[in-house]
Amino acid sequence: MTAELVRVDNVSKVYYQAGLLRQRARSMVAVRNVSFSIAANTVLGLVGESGCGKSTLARAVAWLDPPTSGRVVVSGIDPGLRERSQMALFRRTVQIVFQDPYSSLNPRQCIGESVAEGLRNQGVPRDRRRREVARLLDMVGISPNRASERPHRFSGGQRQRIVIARALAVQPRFLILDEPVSSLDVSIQAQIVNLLVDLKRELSLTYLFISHDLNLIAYLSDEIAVMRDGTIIEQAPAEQLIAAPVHQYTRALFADAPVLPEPRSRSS
Amino acid sequence: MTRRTEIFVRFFLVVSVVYLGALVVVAIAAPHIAPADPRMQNIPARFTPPGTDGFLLGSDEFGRDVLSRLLFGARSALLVGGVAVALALGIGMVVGLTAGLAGKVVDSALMLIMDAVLSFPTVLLAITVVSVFGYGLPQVMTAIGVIFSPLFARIIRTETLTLKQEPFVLSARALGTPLWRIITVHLVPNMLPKIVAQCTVTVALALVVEASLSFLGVGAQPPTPSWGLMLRNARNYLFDAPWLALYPGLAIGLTVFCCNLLGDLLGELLQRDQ
Amino acid sequence: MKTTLSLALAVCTLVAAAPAFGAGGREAASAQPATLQFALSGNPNTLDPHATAGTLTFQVLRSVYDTLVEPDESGRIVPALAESWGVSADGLHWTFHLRSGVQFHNGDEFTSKDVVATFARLRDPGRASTHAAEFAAVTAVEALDRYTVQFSLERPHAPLLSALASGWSAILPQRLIANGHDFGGSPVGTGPFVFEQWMRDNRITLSRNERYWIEGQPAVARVNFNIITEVAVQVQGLLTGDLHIIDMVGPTDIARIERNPATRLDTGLSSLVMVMAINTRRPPLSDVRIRRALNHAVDKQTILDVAYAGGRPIGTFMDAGDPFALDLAHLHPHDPERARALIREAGGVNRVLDLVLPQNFEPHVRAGEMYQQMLAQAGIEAQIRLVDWSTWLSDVYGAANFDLTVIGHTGKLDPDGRFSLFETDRNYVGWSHPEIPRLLQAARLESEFAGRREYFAEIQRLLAEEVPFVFVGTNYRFIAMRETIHGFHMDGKLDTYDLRRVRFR
Amino acid sequence: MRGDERTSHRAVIGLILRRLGRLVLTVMLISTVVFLTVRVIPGDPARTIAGMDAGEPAVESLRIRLGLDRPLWRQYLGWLWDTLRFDFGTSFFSQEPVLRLILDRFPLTALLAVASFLLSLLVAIPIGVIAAVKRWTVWDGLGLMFAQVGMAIPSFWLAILLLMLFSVRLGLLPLFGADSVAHWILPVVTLATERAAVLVRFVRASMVEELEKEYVLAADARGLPHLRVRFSHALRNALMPVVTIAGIQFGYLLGGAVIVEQVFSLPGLGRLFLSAIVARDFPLIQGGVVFIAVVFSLSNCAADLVSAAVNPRLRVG
Repeated sequence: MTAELVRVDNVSKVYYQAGLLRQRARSMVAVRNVSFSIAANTVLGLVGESGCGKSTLARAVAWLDPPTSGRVVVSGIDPGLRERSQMALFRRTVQIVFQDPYSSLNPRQCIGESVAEGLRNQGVPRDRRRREVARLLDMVGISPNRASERPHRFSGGQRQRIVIARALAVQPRFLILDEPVSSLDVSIQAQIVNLLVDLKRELSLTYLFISHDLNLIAYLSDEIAVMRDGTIIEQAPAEQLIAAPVHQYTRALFADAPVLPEPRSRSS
Repeated sequence: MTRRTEIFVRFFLVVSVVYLGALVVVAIAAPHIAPADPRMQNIPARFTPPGTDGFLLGSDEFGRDVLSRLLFGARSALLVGGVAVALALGIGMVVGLTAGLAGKVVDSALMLIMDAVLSFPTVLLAITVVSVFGYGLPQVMTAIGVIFSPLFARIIRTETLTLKQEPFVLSARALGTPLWRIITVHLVPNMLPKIVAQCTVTVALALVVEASLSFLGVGAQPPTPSWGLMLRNARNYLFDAPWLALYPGLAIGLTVFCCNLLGDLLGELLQRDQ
Repeated sequence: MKTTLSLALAVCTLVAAAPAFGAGGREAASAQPATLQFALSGNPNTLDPHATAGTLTFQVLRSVYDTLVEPDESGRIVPALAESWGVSADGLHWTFHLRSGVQFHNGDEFTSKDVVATFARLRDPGRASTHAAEFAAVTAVEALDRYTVQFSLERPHAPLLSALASGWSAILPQRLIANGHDFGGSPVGTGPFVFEQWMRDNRITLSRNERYWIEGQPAVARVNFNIITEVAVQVQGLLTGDLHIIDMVGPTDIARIERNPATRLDTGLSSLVMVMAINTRRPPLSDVRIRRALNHAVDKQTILDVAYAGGRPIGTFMDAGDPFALDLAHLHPHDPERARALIREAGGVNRVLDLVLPQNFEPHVRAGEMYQQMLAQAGIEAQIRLVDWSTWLSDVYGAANFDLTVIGHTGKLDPDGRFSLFETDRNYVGWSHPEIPRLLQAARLESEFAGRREYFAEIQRLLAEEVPFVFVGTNYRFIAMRETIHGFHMDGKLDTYDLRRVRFR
Repeated sequence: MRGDERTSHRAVIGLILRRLGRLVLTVMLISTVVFLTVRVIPGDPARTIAGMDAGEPAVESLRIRLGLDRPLWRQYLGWLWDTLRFDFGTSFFSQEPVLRLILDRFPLTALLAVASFLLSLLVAIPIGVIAAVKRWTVWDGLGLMFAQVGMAIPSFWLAILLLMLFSVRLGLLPLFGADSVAHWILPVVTLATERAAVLVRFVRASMVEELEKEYVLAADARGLPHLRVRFSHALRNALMPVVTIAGIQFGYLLGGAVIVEQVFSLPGLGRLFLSAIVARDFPLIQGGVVFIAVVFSLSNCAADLVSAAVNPRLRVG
């Protein structure tokens, strides 16, 4: 196999519910000692029931909600070092796409601006930004003419395309996809998934694909990790895990598929 | 919502906007449209009833023209409302954003201070503040601004806490957008409807507090034409010159009425737009 | 909108109809009420005569306490708890012969030890009574026998008798002083009325002292001092008959009270000296020509009429009704032309003057607004600054942080009390004259009226020429009462009320 | 069941403890600020007591007696120590214990606040509910109009108008004094008008929100009697937030009382406090601040507890 791009080491995330005056701090461990690595140009599928800590892990890896302990290294960049240059580099390398396309775009910003945000942050001049936005929109199948429109004029699937374009603007190498299609209609889901597959190939991307949809995970992933109660209980190459799950829970999970009831909740 | 109520809402929206717009025009153009100098005393013409001797709304205890004082009073009112709310918004914005974005300890400390300000009756607090810095409109505006800042701070903090968890803000952070741009592009524009509605309501509150302070004699300084001060002086002549209490009272009431109405309707409309 | 309109209409009709009532009103239920309803213009700080300088306190305590001597209707000092007194030839020993058979409200008999204990309390440095300074010349107060007291002085001091007639010289019972009794909350004296209850900010109730030492006095069984701060409420209360005597009457209420057959207005000159004080330390106000210009710029009579509900103009620092007063008002008549000429001559006033007004005295604020306009007509620009009373006392009166300020100087039983302000220039206007200490000292040693009058006249002339104030006038004092009230008397100089002879008829 | 109860008891006690802790901090903060500010205000209590005629030596000895000659930090520590022992000192002016002065006036102001709060609820709940149920109709319009007009009338103006109409013109109610129920009517009405106006909007908004919830829609769909659903279920839930703001409302009433007490010559806390500020009666100002802040916080806390008791969902949090 090819070289390792992403390395997640013993990552834990603990939430404290401490007030100024509360005597005992109550803590809640959302993610416990999670480790995995992802090889370049592969997809790691992360599967688990809602509330098992998938999204928390996604945010921790993206360093949006930094982990309480543990390390994340992507392409040799460690954001935990708190170095300015490292952080900027990390932000260019790692991007994240969320589940809900409706709240993933600022309703008061036209989509062109949204897509250009990463470029603007890098100080790309205006005219090059515009060309770049057009290219990105075109790439995800949105007419560049509509760059000046506000998000409410687009459907859910179109918005998710725009969100993906926005993430790709900074030319990342690693994309965290947190249930990117689960709030879309089935027909649209397929389009977006195909888009993701195409993009991965064209841009040689690496994905952490989070979902509760086992079929989707099975279809996309090179390797699958199963998460439960904040820990990864089983991780193996896709075919192997589907064919011969070791863990009891995994077996149950795949036995019940595809009827995994999962409400559309953003928090986990 | 039926068509009739839609018309109803639009009608009142227009009414309040027209009134407040007219008020702004009057405030700016007061020197040109007022029939007399609002400070000019004319002792022999004291207590002229409305409509006589060229005093359209009568004259006060020094023979000053009530209409002119009322028109110039719009200046004080708008100045107080505008400055107080701008100040409250400014402080509330800084405190609210800081509390919402910084960690728990800072948040708790700031909100403790804001609660401390809120846990004291407005008028009493305003009087205390004004006693420290001296009587007068600038001091009153400052006091009101400071006292009402927790109202904004709380709204902005709550909005910040919600918005900063929104995916579009999270992905902006993932894109490396600097904090100031997150605040100006992603946070503030999206809390604007609530802030605007709160602004108009707070203008109304500020007017009432200013009038109350002036009524208690710690607000506007004579001979400043201020509606609250006019009411204070009028209470001594209720039986001989009732018009002195009537017009400024109506002016305050109408303005407060329209500000509140505007705030409510804006809130309603903006909510529906979302 | 409709609601607002109809509300506005209701307000209009209500307010417009307002002048119509009042004339009829409600008549007090019975023809001979047992309780005198008196309106007091504010809540006293305390009822301890040694703990305050507030007039309100003494307005109430006048009916609860007696003093050794008291002013009569003409202002002359006459016997009260002291039946007679004498002064030694050197003027250093005053002997008072006390009335016997007088009882305090708690039953104690009034004797010389009460007088000794009272003045020991008043002069106690630890108590820091605000009026202790008036007894600075006193070296000892001793009981010669049960009914004789002697005051010893270090130098002759003619104003002593006036001080003894003032409210703060009220005689308290020795036994309760020794007990540490709370006189501030429940006063006990020998006066015509017994203190019953003080509901703060609401009312003070007194009842008749059945054993009062003047036969047949007081006439009414009870007195309620109702604390009412709003002029309009006092006036309406009088017109409806809920109040019998009120001491606040606004300029526009005079006609209404006089018109009403059921009410009567008792008008007299107050003992106030209404002034606009000038800070003579600050240029250009240090120039006497500018100060004279200010005096010419002001129309005194109009100010008195509009701001103070009427009064008599004065030309020097003495109230118009005082027996020692000199009429010098003609020295500075209202003449804006002359004011402008004087200002030109002095080189002009090239800055905005700071006109400070005490916010809680509405007449002064009204007057201030008028001064501002009158000064503007003479070419002087003044900016009004309102301060509360505490700030006025410490910042303006104490620290002289002002250019001009409006105030009324309260009455003094003796002119010495007025003029001692100018003994040095460490007063708020920053003015004195080398002659004044000499004249004051001479007047203190002199006990004859005519002689003292000469000295005081000299001082008044100095003040009138140097004009450290704009002397405005002495306002009229209005007490309005129901037509049925008789025998009411006011001690003009002390601003207190004598209710002993008040009767309903 | 028993365990549940125990945890909920513990949660309530925890809530109380947290609120008390917050209260102490708030009060400390406010009173420290006030302690410093009143001493910064130009205005010397000794001068104010002594009056115009007193000489500087007399004022100075008064200053010593009042303890104002001591350095600021010693005054502060002394005051802090006294306050912690619930000793608020004595008033500079009346020389009576501050606590007694305050407790003398408090019943009147509290009664005024409670009575007007109850009256405002009595008026606001029906109007708010009708406006919500008949949303976007004439009834709703009238209800909102009441709210707008009520909030727009300055309370002192209303007070004067009421006084002129009922006490002067009609002679139905007394002009001054505070001894009988009749004295209370106008002040209570004045205060209640403004609060009711605010509450109407609140009740309406809360009720509208409740009526749009699924259970009401479901009940409607099941054909349950219209009114019963609205009043028994929706109303009870809609009033929950009203209880939570009751504490704040009470605090506002304390503040509003200042003006009403002034106009109606009522011997309440507001007037006491106002005169203390004007006279620079430091111990009384400080005591008053602490007292008002405590009452305000306690009433808020009580409101929280009541809503926690009514609404079990809040207990756990």
